[in-house]
Amino acid sequence: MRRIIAIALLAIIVMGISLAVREIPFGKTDTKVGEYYLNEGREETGAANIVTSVVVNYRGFDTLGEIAVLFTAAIGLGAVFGSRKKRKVAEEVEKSSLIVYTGCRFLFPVILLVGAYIFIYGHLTPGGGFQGGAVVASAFLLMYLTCRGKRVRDKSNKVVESLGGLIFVGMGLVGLVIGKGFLFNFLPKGEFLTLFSAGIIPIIYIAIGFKVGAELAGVLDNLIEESK
Amino acid sequence: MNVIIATVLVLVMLVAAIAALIFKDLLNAVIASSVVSLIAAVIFYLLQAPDVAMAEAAIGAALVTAIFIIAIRRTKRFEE
Amino acid sequence: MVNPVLLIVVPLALAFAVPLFGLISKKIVKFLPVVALLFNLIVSVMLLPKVMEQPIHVFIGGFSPPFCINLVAGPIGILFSVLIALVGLLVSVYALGYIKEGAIEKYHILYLLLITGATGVVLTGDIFNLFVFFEILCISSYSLVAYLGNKAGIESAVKYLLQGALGSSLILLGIGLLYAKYGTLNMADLAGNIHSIKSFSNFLPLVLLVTGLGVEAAIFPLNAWLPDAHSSAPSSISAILSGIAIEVGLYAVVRVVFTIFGASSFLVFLLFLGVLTLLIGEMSAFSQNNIKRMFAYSSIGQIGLILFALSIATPDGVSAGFFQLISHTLAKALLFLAVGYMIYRTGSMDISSLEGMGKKMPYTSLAFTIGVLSLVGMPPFIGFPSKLMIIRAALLKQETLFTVLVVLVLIATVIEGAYFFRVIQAIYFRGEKSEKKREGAPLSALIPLFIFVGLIVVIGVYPKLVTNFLDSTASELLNRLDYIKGVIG
Amino acid sequence: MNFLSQYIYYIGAFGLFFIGLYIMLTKKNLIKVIIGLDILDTGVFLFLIAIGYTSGGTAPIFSKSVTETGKMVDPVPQALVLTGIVIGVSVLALALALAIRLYGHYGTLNLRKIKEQRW
Repeated sequence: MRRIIAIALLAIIVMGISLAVREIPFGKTDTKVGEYYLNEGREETGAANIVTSVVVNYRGFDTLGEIAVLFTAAIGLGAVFGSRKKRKVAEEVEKSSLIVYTGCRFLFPVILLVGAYIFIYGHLTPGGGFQGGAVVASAFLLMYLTCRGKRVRDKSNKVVESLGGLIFVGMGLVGLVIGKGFLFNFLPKGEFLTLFSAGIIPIIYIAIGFKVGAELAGVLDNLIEESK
Repeated sequence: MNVIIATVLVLVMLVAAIAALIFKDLLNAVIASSVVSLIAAVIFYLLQAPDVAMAEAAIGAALVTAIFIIAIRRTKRFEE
Repeated sequence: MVNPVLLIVVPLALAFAVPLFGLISKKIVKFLPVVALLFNLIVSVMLLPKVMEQPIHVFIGGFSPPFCINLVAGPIGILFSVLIALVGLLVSVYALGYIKEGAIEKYHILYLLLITGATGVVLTGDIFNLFVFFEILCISSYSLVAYLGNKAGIESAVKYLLQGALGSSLILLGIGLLYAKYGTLNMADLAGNIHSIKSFSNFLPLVLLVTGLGVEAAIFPLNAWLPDAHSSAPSSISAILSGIAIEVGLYAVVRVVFTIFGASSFLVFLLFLGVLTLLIGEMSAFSQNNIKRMFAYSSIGQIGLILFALSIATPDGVSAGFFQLISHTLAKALLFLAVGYMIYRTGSMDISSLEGMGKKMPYTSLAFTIGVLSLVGMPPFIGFPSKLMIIRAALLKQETLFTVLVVLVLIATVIEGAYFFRVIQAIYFRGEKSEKKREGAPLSALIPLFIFVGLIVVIGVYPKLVTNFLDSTASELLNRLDYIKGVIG
Repeated sequence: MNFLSQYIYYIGAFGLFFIGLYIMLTKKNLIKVIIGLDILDTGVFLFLIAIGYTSGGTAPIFSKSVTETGKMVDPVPQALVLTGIVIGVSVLALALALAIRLYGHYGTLNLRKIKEQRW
């Protein structure tokens, strides 16, 4: 019964969407806003990666909201688990084999470095705070899976998380204080295509990278702790 | 040429999605859905969106799968 | 002059900073929401007279719209922001004593984020930005519903999350379709390009957006989650969810329908949906024995009433709708807060367990009674002038359809009166002689309760205090062209 | 062939969307429903990226070899999808955490069996 209703509903939506999509030809975009960003973005923000300049500068307020969403989810996840009484986890942690352990010890800093590279060069090459942060978190995932018993320290995680968010907000507020509006790109744009360019974009993306990395690592930590 | 690659990718992706629908073993379903994400990442790359492709590969395919597997390990593996 | 962007940024920054404060001292943390909301209240009250004459436009990043995200601090936005800050402040004072168990630090962070999300939704002038803040609001609500971690809380949170997440995906799809057609995300710019909803590629995004946002606004077929979620959250959160969250959802629906699409032909549909939501909500509330579920269903009914009033789409109707929204927010927040300590006292949410409360908790019961009377629409409380305005606005239309609908609204009010008087009867006129000693709610709970009572009575006696502001909100909502001109220039 | 080159990405996107929606509407197991949500989200993202594509366009990134604007694809949908992906993973993580807690309370993930509360 439920299936029939679902299929009927889907059929109606299929009809509707296919009618609407017919008016959107594929591969012929010339949108006002997109064109403007492509033509002016290089001059106005100084970032080579226009997606980054859109994410961090033109639509930076969205990104602030977005890290707030991730923060909300991370805290919410903690609240969902935290309201239960902490069981004492005293079970013997089974050791990984030596090869796995050594490999993990070797790979962990390398992956961290890759993640850091991705978010530091976010304004020049593909990638940025979110991608880099996810890579950093995956390094911690590796550590949780192989070097069992090692945890990211709760306190330092919290500090990184908070500071990342506060640097973003602070950068925005500086723009407000000098009178050009919240999130105004107040630093010099620098020389195009070099690391030190694009004003506040790399700083914000690095802050985002740290924050996202810390948050996703915290989420994984919470889930793994719970699943013991 | 591009069209053929895209068609093949889309078909495989849809098959993986249907597999995720059918599998009773949740672990298999999760793997199928991570295949969907991975192919989506490749398609993003074909559509000239390398930033999104990276995000989808790192977050959608890797981390989400890990979270799913952790959750399944904690609950039941098979659908009733 | 203060920049309205601070209304969003200050609570957000404090939320980010809570873990740092938590390292210094656990006791400071619970006062941070109070500080943030006090700031918001002062700023938005200061801005209120200014924006009544001239909306303030904020361009973030120093670019000009539609190339940047803009905030529109118009009459509606600031009115909502005052309401959010006021209710939020009183609830956060209440929570100082009420929230004792669970991860307290996380509760306060989520609470601040909820306020951030709600304020962001009402101030932003960009459709995707609205989506992002909407998600902050929704995700913090999901987590707060599950905060107590008991069976009911987790189960309701799961239902809420599944429906909300599906709704969010529909919103995103709708935004995508709009962007594909018009190449912009700015609400004023979109509104300037959309002239009718006859074309299917305009109609579909409208349906998707209204459906997605309607989940949070609890419009009739989409409100299955609400009674569970509102009844199993902690009472302070129920107050915020019933008083702020669904109203903000409704704001988003109305903003999309009126401003972006200017869809006057869609309004008849919303009119019927509103009355249907009202009737279903009130009838389900009638059959409840659980007090919080009863209130939750009554919230559904009230949302239907507000939607009905707004969909009349005359200046009178829209003002009446916003007035009803304010009156519902104050009364429902009061009721949930009052009932929170009654439940705390008896340990049960059954109406029969409230018997004799009039003697055991006299002050709380008094506040509770005033809230109920206001909600039903008794003079001299705020609910009376607001309901009167709605009925007048509907009758002024002088169409048979509206007369029939008004009759239905009156029937719903009678049902509402019937079940609420059952509760009052239980509180005052039933129950054994109280052998237990009197033990009221603590002061941190009574102060917010009586501030609510004061507001309800004062505005009820002098409705002009609020109605003066409502005319400009109505003109903001109904005059699309002014809105568009204000942003794009 | 022409039809395919026009619509193949849309077919993929909405195919995922419908499969995801179907899973969400018909499946009983909570984790399966969450998988459906994941697939549905991916479909929406794919659609967004597809509408930003320009035939023969390049990625919107300047480098030493690409210094002209020329034909680049629209950067805005990409920015939106980045935001969307992060929001999606947030909701997903929270949903799975709730699923774990739900299982702890009821010992089952079958949504039809979990009916403590009346609808």
